[in-house]
Amino acid sequence: MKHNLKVDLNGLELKNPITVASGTYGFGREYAEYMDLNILSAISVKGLTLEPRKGNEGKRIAETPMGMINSVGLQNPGVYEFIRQEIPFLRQYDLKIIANINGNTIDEYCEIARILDQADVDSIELNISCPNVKNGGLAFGTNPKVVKEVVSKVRKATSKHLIVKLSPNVTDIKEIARIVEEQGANCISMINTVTGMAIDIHSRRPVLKRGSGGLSGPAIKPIAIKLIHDVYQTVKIPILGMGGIMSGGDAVEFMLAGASAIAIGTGNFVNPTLPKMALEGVTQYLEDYAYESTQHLVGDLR
Amino acid sequence: MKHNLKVDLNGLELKNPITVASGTYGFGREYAEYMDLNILSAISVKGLTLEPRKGNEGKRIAETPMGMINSVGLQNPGVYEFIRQEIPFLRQYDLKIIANINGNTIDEYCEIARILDQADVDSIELNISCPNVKNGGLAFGTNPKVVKEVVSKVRKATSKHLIVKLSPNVTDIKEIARIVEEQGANCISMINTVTGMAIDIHSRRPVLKRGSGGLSGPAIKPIAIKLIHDVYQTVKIPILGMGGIMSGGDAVEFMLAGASAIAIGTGNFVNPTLPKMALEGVTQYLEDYAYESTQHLVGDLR
Amino acid sequence: MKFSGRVKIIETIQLQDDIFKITVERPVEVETIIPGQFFNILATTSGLPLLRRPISVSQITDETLEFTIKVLGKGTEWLAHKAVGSYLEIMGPLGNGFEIDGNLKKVLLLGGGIGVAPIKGLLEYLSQNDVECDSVIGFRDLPIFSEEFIRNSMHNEIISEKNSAYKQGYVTGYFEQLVKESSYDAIFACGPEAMLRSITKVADKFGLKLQLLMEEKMACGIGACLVCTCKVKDGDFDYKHVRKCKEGPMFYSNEVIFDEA
Amino acid sequence: MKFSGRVKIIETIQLQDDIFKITVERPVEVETIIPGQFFNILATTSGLPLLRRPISVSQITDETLEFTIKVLGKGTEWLAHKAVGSYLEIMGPLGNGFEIDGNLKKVLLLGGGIGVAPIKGLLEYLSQNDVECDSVIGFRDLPIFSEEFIRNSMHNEIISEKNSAYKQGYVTGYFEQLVKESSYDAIFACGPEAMLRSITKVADKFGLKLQLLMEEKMACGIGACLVCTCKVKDGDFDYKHVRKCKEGPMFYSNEVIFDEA
Ligand SMILES: Cc1cc2nc3c(=O)[nH]c(=O)nc-3n(C[C@H](O)[C@H](O)[C@H](O)COP(=O)(O)OP(=O)(O)OC[C@H]3O[C@@H](n4cnc5c(N)ncnc54)[C@H](O)[C@@H]3O)c2cc1C
Ligand SMILES: Cc1cc2nc3c(=O)[nH]c(=O)nc-3n(C[C@H](O)[C@H](O)[C@H](O)COP(=O)(O)OP(=O)(O)OC[C@H]3O[C@@H](n4cnc5c(N)ncnc54)[C@H](O)[C@@H]3O)c2cc1C
Ligand SMILES: Cc1cc2nc3c(=O)[nH]c(=O)nc-3n(C[C@H](O)[C@H](O)[C@H](O)COP(=O)(O)O)c2cc1C
Ligand SMILES: Cc1cc2nc3c(=O)[nH]c(=O)nc-3n(C[C@H](O)[C@H](O)[C@H](O)COP(=O)(O)O)c2cc1C
Ligand code: FES
Ligand code: FES
Repeated sequence: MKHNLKVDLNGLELKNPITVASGTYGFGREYAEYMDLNILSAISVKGLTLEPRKGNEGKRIAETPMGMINSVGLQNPGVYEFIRQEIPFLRQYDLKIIANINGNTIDEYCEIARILDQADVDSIELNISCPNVKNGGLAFGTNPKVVKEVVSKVRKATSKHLIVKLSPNVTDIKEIARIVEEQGANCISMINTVTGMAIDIHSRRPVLKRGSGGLSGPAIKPIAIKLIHDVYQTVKIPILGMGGIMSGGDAVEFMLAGASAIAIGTGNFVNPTLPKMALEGVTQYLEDYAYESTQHLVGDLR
Repeated sequence: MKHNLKVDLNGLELKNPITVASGTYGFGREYAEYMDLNILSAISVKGLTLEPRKGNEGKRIAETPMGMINSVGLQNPGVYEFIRQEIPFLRQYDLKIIANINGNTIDEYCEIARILDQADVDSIELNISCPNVKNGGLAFGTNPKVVKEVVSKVRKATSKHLIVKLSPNVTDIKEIARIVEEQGANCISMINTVTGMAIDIHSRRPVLKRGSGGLSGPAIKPIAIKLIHDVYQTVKIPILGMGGIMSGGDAVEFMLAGASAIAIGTGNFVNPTLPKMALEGVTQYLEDYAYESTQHLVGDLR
Repeated sequence: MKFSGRVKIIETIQLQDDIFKITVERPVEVETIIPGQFFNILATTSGLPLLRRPISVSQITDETLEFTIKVLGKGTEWLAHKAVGSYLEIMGPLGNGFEIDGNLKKVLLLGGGIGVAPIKGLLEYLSQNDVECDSVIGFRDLPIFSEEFIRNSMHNEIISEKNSAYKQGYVTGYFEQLVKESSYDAIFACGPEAMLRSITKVADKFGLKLQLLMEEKMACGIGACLVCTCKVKDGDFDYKHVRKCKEGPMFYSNEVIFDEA
Repeated sequence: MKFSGRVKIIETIQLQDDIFKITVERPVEVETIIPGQFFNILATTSGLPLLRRPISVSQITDETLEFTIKVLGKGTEWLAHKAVGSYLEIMGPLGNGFEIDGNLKKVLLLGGGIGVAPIKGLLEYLSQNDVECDSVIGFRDLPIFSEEFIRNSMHNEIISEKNSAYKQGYVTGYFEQLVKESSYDAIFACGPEAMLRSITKVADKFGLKLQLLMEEKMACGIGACLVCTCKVKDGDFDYKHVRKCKEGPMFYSNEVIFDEA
């Protein structure tokens, strides 16, 4: 049986539900040496800022039980260099380009969006989990008022397909999701990393130079599933799900929870051909459980 | 060298920093067959309600990568039966009794507190992580206004040592902690479980009959460390730390993050003598790093 | 103090593709073990899977304990392949096993799938104590312990769903037939929940009270965490939750309220 | 496509309490490997620890790869005890190894602790190619690979902090002495960060440019995740972050900006 693997993320057509998560796949160059990138339906590239960024100094990673905490600090070549160098590279492959964008201010978000509006990207992913000084160090994405403002303004700045990436570090994610939908986002991606910290008891210092960072990997999978399930119940726009996916079975679990497509992040580090295996796993599941298409799987809980 | 292991949780004197977490140790009877309970400095008993509760029906547990999700639903014999049957049993041992209380309404919280005020318990731990219908299904502990009201009213209902247990499922835990301190709590315990969910892809149902539940175990340790570190920076009252502690080293990590004492929860299931091992581990650490007392360790980051 | 500690693996025998029989040294601290009791076993060196795995004893001797394990996931996989000579962390014996009245003369034992493991332990115990045993054991495909069951039973049926070398059908059917023909002082059963549910229906019809060994995902295994609930009757109109690990895993069939299928 | 797959363990030899030498079959797909390059190796069957462990090759032959591993935590513990005949999941070779100019005549090799492992690989490679090698290797207590170093070096020093059977002191002191006496076409070093920092100070004093093999906790190991940063000079006044796994692990000592101790 030939399954219909296609996914329509409300304007972004994917040939299959498997994508890779921002910050875990660079701009695809490195993994291209280990896997045929044509397998991916999309790549969300490393978080972009207006200007190039050096990222955080010192130790950027701590390993935790079935997870890792990172504080890369948005090291990236800047949006212009991305357009010049990376888009042409990625265009060699049959995949959609999702530009993950990050600003210090709302204006900066809008400016990047305007620049990318003129560039050859298929979608813009608004990462609102960056810490925001005005919001007391909490991320943009945790304050409903700020979310409303940033999404509505970015929406006006571009006519591209717009994904908004939600932070799990909030009391009520449904409220945030509703605002994101109302302000005209096409799709929600979730979850970004969970705030976490590790301390080295021998040096008596936080393992990360920055203190805390973002927890990813299988440890956060149950948190992601719960939040995706909640948001699926709340909004009509599709969800791109992620958070600890390590297998085709995990990908299916996310889709049953309500994700229309999924992204593999930390799992790539463990298994550089995981996207391929996950695609095979999902296809096998469709076969075993007699689903005609991936779309029938989404949110299909009994 | 003889170390001073004593901890003063702002009015609750503990002989050492090792306690066990509510809901993971029943009322001590079962683990008494595996470990000398006199090792524990305190036990926080299974969450109590005014009336006996049967708890949730159906499957109550899902195992996740280095974690577990539970939805026991506060099955307990009620506060009166606790006073009659369990306090006398626990008083055979040299440990402090912390009564973990849970209400459907603020009045119910107060009533349980008033009843326990007259009972032979050493401390009351206010669990404000239970779902609250008026608060749209979110827990009492996630809404600052509700937190203020419940803590201030319970504070008036009892002159016992009062611990307030914080939920990690909030945008800004510092705000909640500040309120708890202002309203006169003696101590903060944290973290309660993180909301999580697992789906069985073969039955296509949530593993838990209730859908979602509380994630505990090593998976949440980095989340606990981060939040404790934040709260330690914010309030002056001491912190009783918990969330995935599996060793003496983990206990030290929590104390360096800012916990004055710690509780072992899920770890008991894996190793029924973990409290003993953790105490030995902490003592060894004091020795190795030439600390005179546990108190010097608390928050002692470089 | 109850036993929680290391035991050495003496022997591991692969009975089928996915079924392994593991014999360990019996710790001296463990005094009595009753068939139907179980141990909660750490199934990892790395820390993953986090929780211990409850496993029934399938044979008890003075020097050894035997566990028979079907590989389902990571925990049982690890147990099955743990090297002979190495050690397992076990705690127990746990729970209430079968109730074995000293006056039993003739009993019936029912087992399905890996559920035959504790039933085999019971059978060996009873036949050593000169109780007359009939038994019915059912499998998806090939049986395990067929020799032990044949040797120790007065009357034995081996049933397979798929394998035509054995009688076809389900345990329930043969059970109904046997209780029509004979009367038993006690009837013991262990197997998948669907089997227990359907034999309970038959038992109810005949006014019989079976001893069922019931499974559930566990955490502490000793009664402290309340995640392993069995819903049982409380008087005529009410129900209550008891712990499968502590009040069980043996429950009388006339007490249990089964989940709807 | 670069290699990512299974390789069979041919032999594991315990060199010291906590140091193991593991020889695996060299996959045919792997063409050139340069001393100083590493493989990112899965160190678990259960899934924990989650991330792969980067390990340098300590010897390269046509048929085999050798890894020399010091047990520090769960990952290296697992690797050290993985059964001979079983398989490891490895990916690589990764990163930029040592730069080995065809015209090298005389070089100096410095190794500290487990850092001597890749240095040994380099030494064997160079001496096969008739480069004259001096070497200084330092240890807390007992040395490893002393025979290999003595055999393949023109001049060799083995230093120990604690063990009086060897010369006492630190690599840095002997290094300073040697560069005063001789001149080298290249100097290679691997060891704890403190050692690399202090030999770099000496090198700076003499205007020398060392090739340092630097460590860092890694995730992807191939340059995609940006967690393994090395701070290096960017022009005269600025710095930039490059990836230890991709632009490194070899860096020239005059480029690196060390973290304050
Ligand atoms: C009191 C008691 C006694 C037991 N005695 C034995 C015994 O003697 N021999 C034996 O082999 N097993 C026995 N079990 C069952 C055994 O504990 C489980 O099979 C084991 O925990 C599975 O662990 P795992 O890590 O291999 O699988 P997991 O990774 O936990 O699960 C793998 C898959 O199997 C499914 N699964 C898990 N547990 C069960 C189950 N109990 N029934 C059906 N499907 C399940 C899961 O949903 C999952 O899909 C007993 C259980 C109890 C409660
Ligand atoms: C490019 C490269 C090449 C390497 N080559 C080798 C090699 O050939 N042989 C070898 O034995 N190791 C080598 N290492 C180091 C090796 O990767 C680590 O020792 C290993 O990852 C530790 O994993 P673990 O799970 O055993 O310890 P973990 O559980 O991760 O750590 C255990 C303890 O050791 C500490 N620790 C972890 N890593 C290091 C480190 N790198 N230095 C000092 N302390 C550390 C941790 O802080 C922790 O306290 C190399 C590292 C890199 C980056
Ligand atoms: C090293 C690393 C860097 C990341 N960088 C970004 C980023 O730049 N922008 C972003 O939106 N998310 C970033 N993320 C978050 C991931 O895209 C993803 O949301 C998260 O890791 C959860 O998925 P996982 O558990 O499968 O990794 C990063 C994650 C990791 C591990
Ligand atoms: C099975 C189970 C039941 C619990 N019941 C309660 C409870 O009744 N009241 C409460 O405040 N916390 C309860 N908790 C939360 C724990 O006390 C603790 O805060 C949490 O599990 C984190 O610690 P751990 O990771 O060490 O288990 C329960 C946890 C578990 C695992
Ligand atoms: S498993 Fe904890 S009470 Fe049964
Ligand atoms: S480990 Fe990922 S970039 Fe180096």
